Amino acid sequence: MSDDGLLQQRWVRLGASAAVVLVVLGAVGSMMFGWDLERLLTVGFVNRSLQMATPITLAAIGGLYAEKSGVFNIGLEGFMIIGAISTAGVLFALGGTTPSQGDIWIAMVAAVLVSLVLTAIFAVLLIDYQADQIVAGLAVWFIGLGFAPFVASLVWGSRNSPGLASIDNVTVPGLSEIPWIGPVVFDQSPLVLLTLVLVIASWVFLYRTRYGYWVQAAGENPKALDTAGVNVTRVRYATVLFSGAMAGFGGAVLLAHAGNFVGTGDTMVNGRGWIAIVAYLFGNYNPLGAAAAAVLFGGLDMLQVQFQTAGIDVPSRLVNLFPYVIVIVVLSVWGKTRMPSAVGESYDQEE
Amino acid sequence: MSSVSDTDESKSRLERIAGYLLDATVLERIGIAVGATAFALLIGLVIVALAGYDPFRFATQLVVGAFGSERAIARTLRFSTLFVLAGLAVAVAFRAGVFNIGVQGQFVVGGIACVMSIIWTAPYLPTGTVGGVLLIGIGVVNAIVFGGLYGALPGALKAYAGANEIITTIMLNFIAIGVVGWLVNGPFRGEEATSVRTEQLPDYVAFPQVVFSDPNFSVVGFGIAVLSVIGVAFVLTRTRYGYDMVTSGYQATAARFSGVDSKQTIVATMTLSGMIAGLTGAVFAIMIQGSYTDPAGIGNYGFDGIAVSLLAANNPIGVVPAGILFGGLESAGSHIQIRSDVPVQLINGIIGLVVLFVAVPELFRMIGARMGLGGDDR
Amino acid sequence: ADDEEGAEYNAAIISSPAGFDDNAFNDNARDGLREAAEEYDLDINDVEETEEAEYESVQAELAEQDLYDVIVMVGQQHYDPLVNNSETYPDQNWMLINDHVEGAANVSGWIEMNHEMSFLAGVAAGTLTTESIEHEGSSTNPDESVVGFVGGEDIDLINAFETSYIEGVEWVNDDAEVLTGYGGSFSDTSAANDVAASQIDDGADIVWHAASAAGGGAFSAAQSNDRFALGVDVDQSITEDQYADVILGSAVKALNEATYDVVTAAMDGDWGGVSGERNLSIEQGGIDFITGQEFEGSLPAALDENLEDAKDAFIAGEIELTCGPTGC
Amino acid sequence: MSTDNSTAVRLDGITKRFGDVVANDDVTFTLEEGTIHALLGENGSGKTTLMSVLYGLYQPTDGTIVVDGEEQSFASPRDAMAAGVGMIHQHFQLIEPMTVLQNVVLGHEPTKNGLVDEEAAREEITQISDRYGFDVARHLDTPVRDLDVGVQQRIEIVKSLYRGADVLILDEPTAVLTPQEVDALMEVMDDLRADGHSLIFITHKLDEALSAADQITVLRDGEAVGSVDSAETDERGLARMMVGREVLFDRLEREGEPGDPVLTASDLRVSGDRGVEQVADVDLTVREGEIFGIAGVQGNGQTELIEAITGLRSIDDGTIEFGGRDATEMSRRERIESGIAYVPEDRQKEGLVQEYDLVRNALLGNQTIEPFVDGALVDWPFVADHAESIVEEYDVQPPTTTSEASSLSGGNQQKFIVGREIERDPDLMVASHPTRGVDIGAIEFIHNRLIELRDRGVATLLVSSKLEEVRKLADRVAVMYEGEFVDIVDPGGVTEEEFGLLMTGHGVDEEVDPGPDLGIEDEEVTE
Ligand SMILES: Nc1ncnc2c1ncn2[C@@H]1O[C@H](COP(=O)(O)OP(=O)(O)OP(=O)(O)O)[C@@H](O)[C@H]1O
Ligand SMILES: Nc1ncnc2c1ncn2[C@@H]1O[C@H](COP(=O)(O)OP(=O)(O)OP(=O)(O)O)[C@@H](O)[C@H]1O
Ligand SMILES: [Mg+2]
Ligand SMILES: [Mg+2]
Repeated sequence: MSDDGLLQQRWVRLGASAAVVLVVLGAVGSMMFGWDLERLLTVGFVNRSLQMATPITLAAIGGLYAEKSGVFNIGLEGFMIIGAISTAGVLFALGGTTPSQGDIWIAMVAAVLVSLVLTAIFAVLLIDYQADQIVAGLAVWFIGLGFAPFVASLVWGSRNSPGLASIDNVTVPGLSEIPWIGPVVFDQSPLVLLTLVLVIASWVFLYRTRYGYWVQAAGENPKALDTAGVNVTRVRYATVLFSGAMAGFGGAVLLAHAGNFVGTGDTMVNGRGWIAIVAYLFGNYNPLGAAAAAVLFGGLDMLQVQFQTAGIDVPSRLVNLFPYVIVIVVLSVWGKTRMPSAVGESYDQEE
Repeated sequence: MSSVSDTDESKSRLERIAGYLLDATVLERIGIAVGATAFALLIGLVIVALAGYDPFRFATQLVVGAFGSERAIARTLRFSTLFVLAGLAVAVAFRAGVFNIGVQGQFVVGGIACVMSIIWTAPYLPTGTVGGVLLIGIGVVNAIVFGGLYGALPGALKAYAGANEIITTIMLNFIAIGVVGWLVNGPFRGEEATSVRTEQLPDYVAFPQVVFSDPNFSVVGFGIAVLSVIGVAFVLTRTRYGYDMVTSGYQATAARFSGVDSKQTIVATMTLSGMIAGLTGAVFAIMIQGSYTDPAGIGNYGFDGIAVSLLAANNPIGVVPAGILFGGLESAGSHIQIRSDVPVQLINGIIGLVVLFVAVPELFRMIGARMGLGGDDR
Repeated sequence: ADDEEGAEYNAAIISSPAGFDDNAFNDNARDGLREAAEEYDLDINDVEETEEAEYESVQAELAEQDLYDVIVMVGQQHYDPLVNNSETYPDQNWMLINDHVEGAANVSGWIEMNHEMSFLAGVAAGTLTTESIEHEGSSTNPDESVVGFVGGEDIDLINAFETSYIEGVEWVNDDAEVLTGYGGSFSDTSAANDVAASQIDDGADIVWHAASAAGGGAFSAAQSNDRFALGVDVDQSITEDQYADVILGSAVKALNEATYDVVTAAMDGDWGGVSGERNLSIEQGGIDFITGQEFEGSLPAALDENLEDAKDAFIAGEIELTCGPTGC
Repeated sequence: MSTDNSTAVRLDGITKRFGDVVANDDVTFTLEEGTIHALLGENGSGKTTLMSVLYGLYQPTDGTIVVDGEEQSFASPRDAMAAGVGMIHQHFQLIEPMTVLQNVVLGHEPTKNGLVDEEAAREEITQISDRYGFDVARHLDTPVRDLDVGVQQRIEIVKSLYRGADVLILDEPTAVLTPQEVDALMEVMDDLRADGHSLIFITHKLDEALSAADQITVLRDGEAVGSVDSAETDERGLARMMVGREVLFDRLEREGEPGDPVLTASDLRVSGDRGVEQVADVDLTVREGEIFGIAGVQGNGQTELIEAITGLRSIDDGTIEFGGRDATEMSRRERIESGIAYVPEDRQKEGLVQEYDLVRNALLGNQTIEPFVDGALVDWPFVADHAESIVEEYDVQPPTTTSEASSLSGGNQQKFIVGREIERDPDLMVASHPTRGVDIGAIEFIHNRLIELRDRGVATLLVSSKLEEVRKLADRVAVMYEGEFVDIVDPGGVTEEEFGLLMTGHGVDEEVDPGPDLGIEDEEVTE
């Protein structure tokens, strides 16, 4: 399969170049400015980077499936907000301000269901009524930004929820003592591990199963898929629903890690849905690439925090912009992210 | 060819113009926009009712808040001025097939360029009306130049490096807000400022107050917006540059085959869009702020501009009513904020719904057909 | 409040750009009005305006209603617009928090000595990091003196908090190291969480935050890493009670008392008693550090001693801070 | 109506309406088992629509479909395929970035443990490919976009066979093939027929229909005009059935001699989109009053050559001189302004803006030309009048300039483009496949216009894959193969067979065995 071979090459290249950049940065920093690398690159840093990457990865995978099938779901950010508020709401309904760990899981499932229902409406408008995908996606964002704090106001009398509960790490006794690997793998949020599984599963699904072929075909040449006897509309419904569910799940994970809902400003989602879109474009629509890109963003973000903690004087406001600059530079140097050719076009089965 | 008499000719031209105006698609777009707004408001009212508030009161307050008093009208026009300009910036790009999501960033860059250029040159110019006019001119020109440059950047990256403009402009928004935020809190921080902002513009740098006495609104600002709309509409429909841009937007290959340099056109489009965004920033800074604050806390005019442009089907003229509608909603939001218990976030949600429904013309065609409107039974 | 024919008295409060529901600054100011409303026939209109550019017209619109006994404005961002509006509406009583308007008799301008409050938080953190405290699985490391500071946005106001906090820590504890960081947002809880967790990783056993609504992230980082945190503005072991087990105490300012005093003075027709420049300072008892709900009576005596010393030193004018209440 | 066992497909009284358009009007059509049945008709006569109905893409407004003796109602192609009907579309239905294997199995993937069983698929495709000598097996892991049209078409056929089609519909399969490839396709069709398959073969080329098919049905204006045995008719008879009048086929003799050179290109080297050299060291001269034809199989560098000359593609090496001036560095716009007109290959994407009405389309390319624009301002009334005159003079139907380009049929779109380009009053006309997919009436019209142009002394560069077109129009013909001119010949002095040999890289006098080998092999090219 030379196509995903090509894709793999690309994300390997991407990961490698990111690694090179980091290593060079580290070497230059430690030699010229006397950075204490041990203080910068801690286990906690790795864990936080992974946790930061998790919601982004989830939304990115959903988004890339939708786009692969020809529907640009630009509303990921909105669905993440919806996922977060739903989780918070259900969690509060189940256990007030002291919900149990079980409640968190139930709340996340509920959030995915809520996202699914709303995505279903979105999908009908997009697919059956041929809504403009960019516009409708932006609308989802506006709706999330408006209604999530509104709901919070109704439930808690405030745009922010009180503290609810955050999810506990899964700790494997003994194994978690292994240096480095132990705390990263065996004392880790179950959601990070689950995301890893989902990333691999979605890669296999996309490139090794018939349904994956259909998804790709729907985005490249829907008519060909149609004439092959596969219902394009159904494929697109499936991927759009999946994208909403995954973005909602991403929001749920964000909340489960944070432990409370914040609806002020751009809400607690704070642009992660947009980064998710960038992540999958950056990863060239490959789930593994998207995850790698998300980890790269997460890592850069957290590195900046490490700099602050280690007292390396950087204007954090400017350093925070680093990932955005990197995205622009990489896009310009590598150029061309080839979008599936039928993205944004609605498909008429007949007449 | 048969020769046609003069009167016939002019008559046929008139008919042609009338034909454009009565174009079914134009009427249809208007119908869709009205339908979408009405539908969204209806859903908003239902939600208000479900949340236990009085929907009729809410509806009344929407109207009163938008147009109920001189103050409300001034406020509506103030928001509308910015929405029209930002929407115009977006529309220009979308028309030409370039997705400039970066109007917010260009707006911020234009705004700070305007303020700083005025502050730095003010000491060398006379005070009073003459100085004010000169300084406003300098500020506006700088805003347009810097906004244009900041728009040209992603345009050039798209044209010459193939970088997807949707992504680069989103990134450049974050960067503009971050950098300008850092500037106004650091190097550009006003000496006497107690909060995070630049120095204030001299008080003779202001648009004259005519008709309305709102401190943050001047008819001049709205006039600038309307003139910009007319200018852009003229450029797009009457000049060959506009033809090149719009043609690229409809069908890039055909444009290229007709001799349009697609790369230059992309850059030109993004530059023009950025220039209008920059102008928006200048109007915001001069008419409303009088200084420049941390852009993280400034309204999302650039994003709202996307909604406005879409509601107007990316038509520059249509941006005016769409901008006024959004201005009215926003203004009603302010009013409701002050006069009612309904959480004001609802307004944002309703705007979201309006945008959502605008995206679905088919839905309204269907509703229209079912209700026996629209005429053609497809 | 709705504008139906209402109560005998009316007050309005306009939020800072961070908005209400921050469990801190804005809410603190509003609480004083709510207290007053329980005693008087008073209606409160809370107006959340997060856009600085709108303050001038919102203030004007409220004043124009000629209804409010006082209009409270939270945050120094209201200063510039108020300079105009206090003149345009001379009969309207205004209360400004974080600044005052020179020569305007209709304005009661309150400057909260944030730097003093931050200093007290620093004194508490610097003291407690050397003590051995254990509570519900969390503990300090008395052998090392490392504490953290988590800011929201990296702006002047919060920089002043940071610097004064560090000075407080160093005042009681010369060897202490203060790790500082900013999450970049007043609403992104997980950003604050990451900053705090990074500091705890690096040895901090107590973190204090000045991150408004995002500050909950700092508490949750302390909770999940078995360390402690300090609250800001109000007793956060009450407002963020699910973290009460890690909130040793909070540096507070009696903003609620100030708003209460001003609104009651306005209602009682005693505006003269509150107009002009006012301070919320240690000297006036408006700034303090209070122990968390779950730690009352259980914290080492050294804490109270050092806090008392610090307050006395302030009152005696012995402490000079680098930063002012809103910037350095 | 009864159907006996030897009938593979019977369409009975099929009517298909799109809104007001009646694409098929009570059409009855019978395909006998084990035969090839050609479907002829002008553009828009309803051929594709009729077949789409049979293939389940459209639901007929009225009428019945009987396949293998059973009445069928196909809700989708999947149903049609289940009944053994496969279709190879006019525009290939392939997914470019996916591999050949993925394309063939799409929708019918064999699976093992939930994953696609590539090995099983590979085996079965290889088997089909070997049986009919398709030679696609070695491409199985290549993305389709990297293969040329001929191979892509074979993939389409393999795809249908893989899906178990007994009845194969081929919609204009020969439009993009060389004579040799066409011959090979005919052989494949024969093999398929011998193997018991029944085929429907849509074409515009009368000779192909006559030689390949057992039976021929002609559609006109959506109605079936009649069905005949191919043995009982000839080209003239078919043409009359199609257009309802006599059509001239003869080569038109020229009057007058060519004049001075207008376009001279020397040592031209041009790369394609993928950076591979597509034009290798070409020299050419086109003179006043001359039509210079370029024949060749598509994909041998004609597109790149034309685009280099019209300024749409930068060149790697060489010079272009136009009207005595060095034009090598001229931009596309400058070339338009200096008098190069261009009828591009793809009228829908390149020649017109589909959503523009004809007035706005009339400005396309004229944006900088004087009476159309005055400085920066467009003189719209002038453009509108111009559009009207094009519509009138070039017989564009419907004759209104306010309709969107997309609402015109292909032939009418083409007439409009030809009109617009000719009305530029050019010194050089570059016409690329000017009559592709256009019906006979429109072809005749366009040809006459090009000849008129020549007679006015304009130099014309004509690229076409239709031999009869180049032979009819051109004064000299260059045959292009793998980026080079194999030869430049007088079209009158070369037979069609000889042309075909040149187009596959052989010299005219060379001895070759035109076997069933359809791939383009790396044989020596004679200069
Ligand atoms: N989807 C459609 N909607 C509306 N009209 C259509 C549609 N498809 C075809 N038509 C109309 O039906 C008629 C028949 O078109 P069809 O494509 O079947 O012609 P054709 O014989 O295949 O032409 P060609 O030889 O050019 O391929 C045309 O006039 C066309 O306008
Ligand atoms: N989806 C559609 N909706 C409306 N009309 C259509 C549609 N598809 C095709 N048509 C009509 O079909 C006609 C052209 O059909 P078609 O694409 O078959 O062109 P054509 O004449 O066959 O040209 P070509 O030879 O290039 O295929 C036009 O009149 C167009 O209006
Ligand atoms: Mg056709
Ligand atoms: Mg056809």
